[in-house]
Amino acid sequence: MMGLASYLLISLILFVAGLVVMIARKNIVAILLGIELILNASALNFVAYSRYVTNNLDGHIFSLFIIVVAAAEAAVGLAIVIRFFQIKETVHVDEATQLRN
Amino acid sequence: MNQTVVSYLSQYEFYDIILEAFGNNEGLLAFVIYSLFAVIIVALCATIGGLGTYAERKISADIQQRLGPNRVGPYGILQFLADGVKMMTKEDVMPFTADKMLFYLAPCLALVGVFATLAVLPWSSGFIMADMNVGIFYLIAISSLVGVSVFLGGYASNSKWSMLGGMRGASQIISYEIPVTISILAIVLLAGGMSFGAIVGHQKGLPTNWFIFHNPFAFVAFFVYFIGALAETNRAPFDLPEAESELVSGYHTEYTGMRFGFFALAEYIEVFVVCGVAAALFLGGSNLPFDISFDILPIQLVEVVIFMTKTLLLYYVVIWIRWTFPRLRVDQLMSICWKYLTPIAIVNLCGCAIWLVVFNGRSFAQIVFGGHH
Amino acid sequence: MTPAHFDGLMPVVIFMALAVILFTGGHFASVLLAPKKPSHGKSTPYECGEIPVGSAWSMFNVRFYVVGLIFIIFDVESVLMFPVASIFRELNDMGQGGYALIIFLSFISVLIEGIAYCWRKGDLDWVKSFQVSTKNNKN
Amino acid sequence: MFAQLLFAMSALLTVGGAIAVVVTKNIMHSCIFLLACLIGVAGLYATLGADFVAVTQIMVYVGGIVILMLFAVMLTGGKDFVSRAQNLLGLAPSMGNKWTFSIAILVSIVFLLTNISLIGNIVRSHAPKTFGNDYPSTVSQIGHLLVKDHVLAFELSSVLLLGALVGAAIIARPRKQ
Repeated sequence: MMGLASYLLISLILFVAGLVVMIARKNIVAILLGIELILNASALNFVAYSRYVTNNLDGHIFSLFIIVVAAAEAAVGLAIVIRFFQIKETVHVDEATQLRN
Repeated sequence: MNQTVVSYLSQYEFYDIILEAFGNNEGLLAFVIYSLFAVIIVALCATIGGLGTYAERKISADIQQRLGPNRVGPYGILQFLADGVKMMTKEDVMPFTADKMLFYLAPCLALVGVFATLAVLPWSSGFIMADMNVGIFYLIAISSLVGVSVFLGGYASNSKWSMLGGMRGASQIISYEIPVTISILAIVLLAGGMSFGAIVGHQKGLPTNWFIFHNPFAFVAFFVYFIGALAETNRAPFDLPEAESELVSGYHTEYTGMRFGFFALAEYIEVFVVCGVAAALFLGGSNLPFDISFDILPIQLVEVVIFMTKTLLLYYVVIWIRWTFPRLRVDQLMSICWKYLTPIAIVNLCGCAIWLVVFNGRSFAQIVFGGHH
Repeated sequence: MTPAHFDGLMPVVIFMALAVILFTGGHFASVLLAPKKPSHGKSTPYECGEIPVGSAWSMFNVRFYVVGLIFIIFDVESVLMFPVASIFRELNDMGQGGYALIIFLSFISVLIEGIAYCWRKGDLDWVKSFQVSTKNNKN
Repeated sequence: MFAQLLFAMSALLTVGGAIAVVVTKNIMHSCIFLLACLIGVAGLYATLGADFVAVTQIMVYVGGIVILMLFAVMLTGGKDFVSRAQNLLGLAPSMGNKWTFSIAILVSIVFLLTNISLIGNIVRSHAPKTFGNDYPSTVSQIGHLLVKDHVLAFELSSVLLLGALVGAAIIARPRKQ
């Protein structure tokens, strides 16, 4: 049961779920949730490969930095969402039509 | 994985006999032993949490020259049982505007977050449930579930007091996590490992080997940790999330009966856990004061008693502080965390690193009184 | 196929399961024992006797977010410092203490720059937004 | 036995959480299901022997990102924001019609099969290798890797985080109207 394939299947489900959330939701916070799911899928793949294929810890380092980058991304992304809400009074993604302001 | 209860017990002969009875299924036997100890520890901690409420009222009464609870049992010591029964028979009220799922989930999350930290507490050198290599790091990480539960408790009630208390509580808990984490980082630096077994094992012998006396920076780090831990557990003088004079009762305003009881239980056990961590990291943990080493079962019990003594003394100090200092204002709370504790903690960390390199890992006492590394 | 490694993780799961069991058990007991007499007044959110106006799920001040933001950056930096700190003594014993110290301190110095920036810009002051609003009122 | 149990529970939590994130309309509940999903992923890391990454996952996500997201939801009007678009089964996010959807499904199936065959090749070429059941401590190894092989990434990540802090603080700072 605990083979490489099952981990890859789980990470596939995570990736697809993240993709569907990103496509189907209109709330920008929800889109950021989808991005977190996708990043988790890739990090899980890295660790699974490093256990079952390469057997060294480079995959762990990769997923560590993925988590770091995810944190930075979430911080900046949510700050943008909050600023967007202050200007437009909504978090609907279709309202984001301007690059300035 | 290092020493655990199972690996400790497996060096005795009776372990093999029991293992035979279990049909040589080591996993099953490990499960049984762990479950047994987990139930014992949870019962112990629930009792300590219950007695904590009693002690709190009794000590506050003592400080304010009152009598305190004195009706139920001798000196009112069974008061906590009466409180528990009362909570169970209270009607469960939920605001009709509440978010039902999250309202149920919040106390459960608090309980899970606190109980999961009990798994790594080093009760003695042998009786440690899971001596993970990431022990203290795991403890910090899993206890952040409490912050989520505080926020959710405030949010799900959909009451203004609760919401304010929940927001304040969550931001306070996450803010004070930073000085606490950096202080712990200084100890990890000195011990050269994150597992509780390594950290406690490093402080064997005389009290001069305790990390609090290792160098001046570690001495300061202890106080930074302790102040931060008080704030993280929402204890006075940092009890702004549940300040009764401004926020009614904070994030658990709308909670009644058993669910309120679980919030209170989680809070008291968390105080016990942070006191235990302080004892293990800075005050030598369960080590015997002198380097006595008989590896027999009664010594383990003595070590448990030593650990509990240190922890409960710190618990007493926590209650003492509560009834001594007035509550802080919100802006003072934030400036203490970010403008005082965090810079001091960072300086401590740098100081410990430099001390370790300059004096080659020797402690203050070893430098002054001589001695070998 | 039963690595002994994982048996060491058993207590974590057992304790979490105990928490859930205790929660459901206590909840069940209170369902059995507690009276059930719901009324509208009882299940109104408590606001010191006033009738609540509007939902509590309203907007909050953005300084909560700024605090969370500073926290998460420090949190992640401390995560990266943990493995380095735990081998610091080992490196020192191997005679690479100076190298490790330089790496460690340069990492922390960037951290200090972050907190110094936020301090200078006033993100660490809780009451800053009040001062801004009073200025506006004067104008 | 316990390893399988841990794996099954974590996988259930992960998959269930991910699916619940997709189908839940309430953004607050979505955040909580995301929390469950991320804890499940941490459990999966633990079953892979990556103890440090597992705890990092809990520390950063549970302690940081989820709380930050809950704050952000509160700061942007709570759950009162209801998506005007319908959800997954309504198929009306204004993104196409039957033809585009059927083509998308076809493309994704082809893509999936290609990926599966690629992964199958990788697995088959490495199949006989089993690395035994030794799970050494990853902490000290990760520490050594961070200060030796990946020291540049280690130092640059602090600069990245400084940039994120400064940028996000500038964006989110309350300003005079």
